[in-house]
Amino acid sequence: MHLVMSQAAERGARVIAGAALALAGLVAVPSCTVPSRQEPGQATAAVRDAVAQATSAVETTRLTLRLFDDDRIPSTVADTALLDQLRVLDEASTALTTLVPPDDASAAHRAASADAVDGAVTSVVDARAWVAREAGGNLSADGGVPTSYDELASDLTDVADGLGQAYAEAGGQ
Amino acid sequence: MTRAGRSTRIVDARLHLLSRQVLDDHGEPVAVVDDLELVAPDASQSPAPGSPARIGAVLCGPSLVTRLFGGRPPASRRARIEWDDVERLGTTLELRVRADSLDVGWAERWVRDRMIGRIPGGQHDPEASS
Amino acid sequence: MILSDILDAQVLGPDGARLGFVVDVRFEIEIEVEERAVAASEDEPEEKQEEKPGEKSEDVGQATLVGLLVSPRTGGSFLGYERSDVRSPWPIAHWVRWRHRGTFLVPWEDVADVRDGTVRLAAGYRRQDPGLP
Amino acid sequence: MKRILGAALGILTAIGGFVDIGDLVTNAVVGSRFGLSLVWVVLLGVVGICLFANMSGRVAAVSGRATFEVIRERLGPRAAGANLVASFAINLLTLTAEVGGIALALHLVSSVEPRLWIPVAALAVWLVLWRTKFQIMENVAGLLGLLLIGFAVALFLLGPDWGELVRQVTQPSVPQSESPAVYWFYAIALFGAAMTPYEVFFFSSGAVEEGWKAKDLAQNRVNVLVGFPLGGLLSVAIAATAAVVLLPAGIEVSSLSQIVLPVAAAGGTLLLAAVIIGIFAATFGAALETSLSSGYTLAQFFGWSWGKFRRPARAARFHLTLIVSLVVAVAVLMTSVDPIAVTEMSVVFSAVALPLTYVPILVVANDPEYMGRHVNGRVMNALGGVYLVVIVVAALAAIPLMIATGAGS
Repeated sequence: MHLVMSQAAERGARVIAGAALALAGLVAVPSCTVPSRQEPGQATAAVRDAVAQATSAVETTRLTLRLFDDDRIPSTVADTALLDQLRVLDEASTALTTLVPPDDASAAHRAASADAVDGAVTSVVDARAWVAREAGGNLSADGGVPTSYDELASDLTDVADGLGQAYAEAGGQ
Repeated sequence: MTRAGRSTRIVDARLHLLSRQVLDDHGEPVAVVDDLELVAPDASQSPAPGSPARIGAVLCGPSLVTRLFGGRPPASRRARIEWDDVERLGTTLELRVRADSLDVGWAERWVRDRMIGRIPGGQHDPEASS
Repeated sequence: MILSDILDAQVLGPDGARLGFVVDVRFEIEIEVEERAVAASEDEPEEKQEEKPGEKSEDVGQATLVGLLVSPRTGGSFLGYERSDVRSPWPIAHWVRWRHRGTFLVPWEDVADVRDGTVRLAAGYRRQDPGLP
Repeated sequence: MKRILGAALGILTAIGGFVDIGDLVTNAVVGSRFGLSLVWVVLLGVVGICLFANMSGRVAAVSGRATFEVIRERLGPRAAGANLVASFAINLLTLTAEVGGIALALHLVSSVEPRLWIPVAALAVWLVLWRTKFQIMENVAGLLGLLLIGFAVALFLLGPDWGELVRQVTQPSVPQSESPAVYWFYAIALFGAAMTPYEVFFFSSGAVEEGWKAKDLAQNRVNVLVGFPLGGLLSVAIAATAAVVLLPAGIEVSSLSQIVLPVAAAGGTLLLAAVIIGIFAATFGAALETSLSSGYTLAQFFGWSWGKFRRPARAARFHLTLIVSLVVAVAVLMTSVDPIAVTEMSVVFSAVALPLTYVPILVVANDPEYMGRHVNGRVMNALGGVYLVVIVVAALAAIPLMIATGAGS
């Protein structure tokens, strides 16, 4: 605290400089994306983090679709929620693609997880198209969009299972 | 019924004057006391050490910069409020004049006349019933 | 001269000994008070026991420089505890007071010289009680 | 009703502190990751902010001095200047987040890209600051913000296992999936949000705007005791709905759209609509609170004329500050930065701002020159002292924890 004013000029300047430094340090702190890690154990942990993120996105999608199918949320909210999940999946996918696996085991984990995340992206994109069509869009079955909620739901269950498996292989419980 | 009297009060500059809010005669904030100018009793010159001295003016604005970062403002650049304009001393310094009549109010007036006053509604009274 | 020429300056005795720093500067201000009778109907009866700002019209007169407050330890102070009789909250008040033990008041007449952030006191300078009346 | 309206200042202040856009999401993140094991922090924060907001409101009512005037007067230009830099940074970061948050809330109901809403939101905020009477502003934003009560309603409709929830609250523990450092990072983020300095700047300046006097001290108490506990309640309700619906599904909250899903699951479209209006009003109110706070702090530090009760031309530099702050916020948002990530940065500045804000309030609340016979009592001082220690510890721990945990990721 600043009760002592003899070296006050110095100190005041130091406090301000400290705040500026803190800000600079903070900007340097990476946001919540998973950085590429080098140690084998760390690489596998990074894969796990990314898969957990993707799982959360898929679960959010399932919940959103269920609520939309029950007429509990309007299409705008569903659309925004799904769009946000695509962003999360994008982050997870970036984390996986930028990771440099240090050994064969983590390379295998990464490849399996990347496939599972890709599958998740496809499902969420489908889900969004389905929501758009239910809301009165011009998409038909010819556009490759699933026609029923049940079809989508079972799709998502498969994707979630795939992610669960990738997570388990990478040492998660 | 009125009673008049004369008394004196002892104040310490840092405790009771510096960094206190200065209000004009309508209670509108004008500035903060950033420094004080000391003069000899006849107000003509700077007092010699040890010989009688009094407060000639309250300094604001540029004096804050020099108090923060050292140095001293040249006498010509000081934003002054004459001590004679001070009417009351409490948790604030109350003046007997309007903010608009003071030199230290130039920045406020500049922003008012060039910017805020020109935006439609700048003279609108928010407390009016409309 | 401006106040910050003196404030925070180092204080030297007549022999050049370091005595401390100027932590504050004391003034005596002339006040002309004009008290008016208070209207009987106040919104809160207890308020009458207090000094109400509106009841008095003061007029601040000349402010004469009385002396310098010199603290041997630190160049400054604060939070308004030193020299007043406010004692709470206890830990902060106590700490500030402890930092400022040994503070004394030197009359302005006993100042010989002020230059470049240093105040030199005249021979035979007086040390007075720093308490505010 | 009149009582509630009389407490509008406290309610709006608390909404800005507890359920602004950053905290809406943080609360849900906490619920979805830690269940209710951090509710004790919210309680701690509610008591702390009640204590200091009460003091700052009392100082403002009795002496007419708002909090940053007191800070400047007691700490002098340098320490107060350091506080100004930190507080202003917090204000600006939060304001940026809120303007983005208004756009996010509008995105939820319109599917129009948030970037297009941002200038509209900023303009709307400015128009309210420019034209509207202070009391109307706080009543509308405060009362509509109360629609967030929908989260509490949703919690009841969800019919959770109350025994389990109570157990999580009363016997808090770090979940196995999380590290203690992350747990404590979120504890400090929640505490910092509850005690964030712009609340007392806004509350005390609002008291001056409303012209409180010593006889209005009862009103001060009502505002504090209604507003902040209500804010805390909303914050816990949001965490609880996330804990009940999202935690079991393995969902980690990262966006605003996720936090309304439990509400829809419990109450359907109608409750959802109420909550979205509440979110809109709360972020809008927080934008008003933070932009005004940036004007209040700057004007009070430099002694400029300030206040919404004056004609804008009679507080020219104050209104110029509001305009510049909003322009900066929009400019920052146009770089596509995530508004919610922006608020996390403000935790760092709290380390400087919290102690330098609350020490002067405590000291001046004891000064008879300001307070006359309304100085603090012993209990108030004892509690205030304890909280100062907590504040300093939290402030010091904030930055290392933030770096160690990568901001809780």
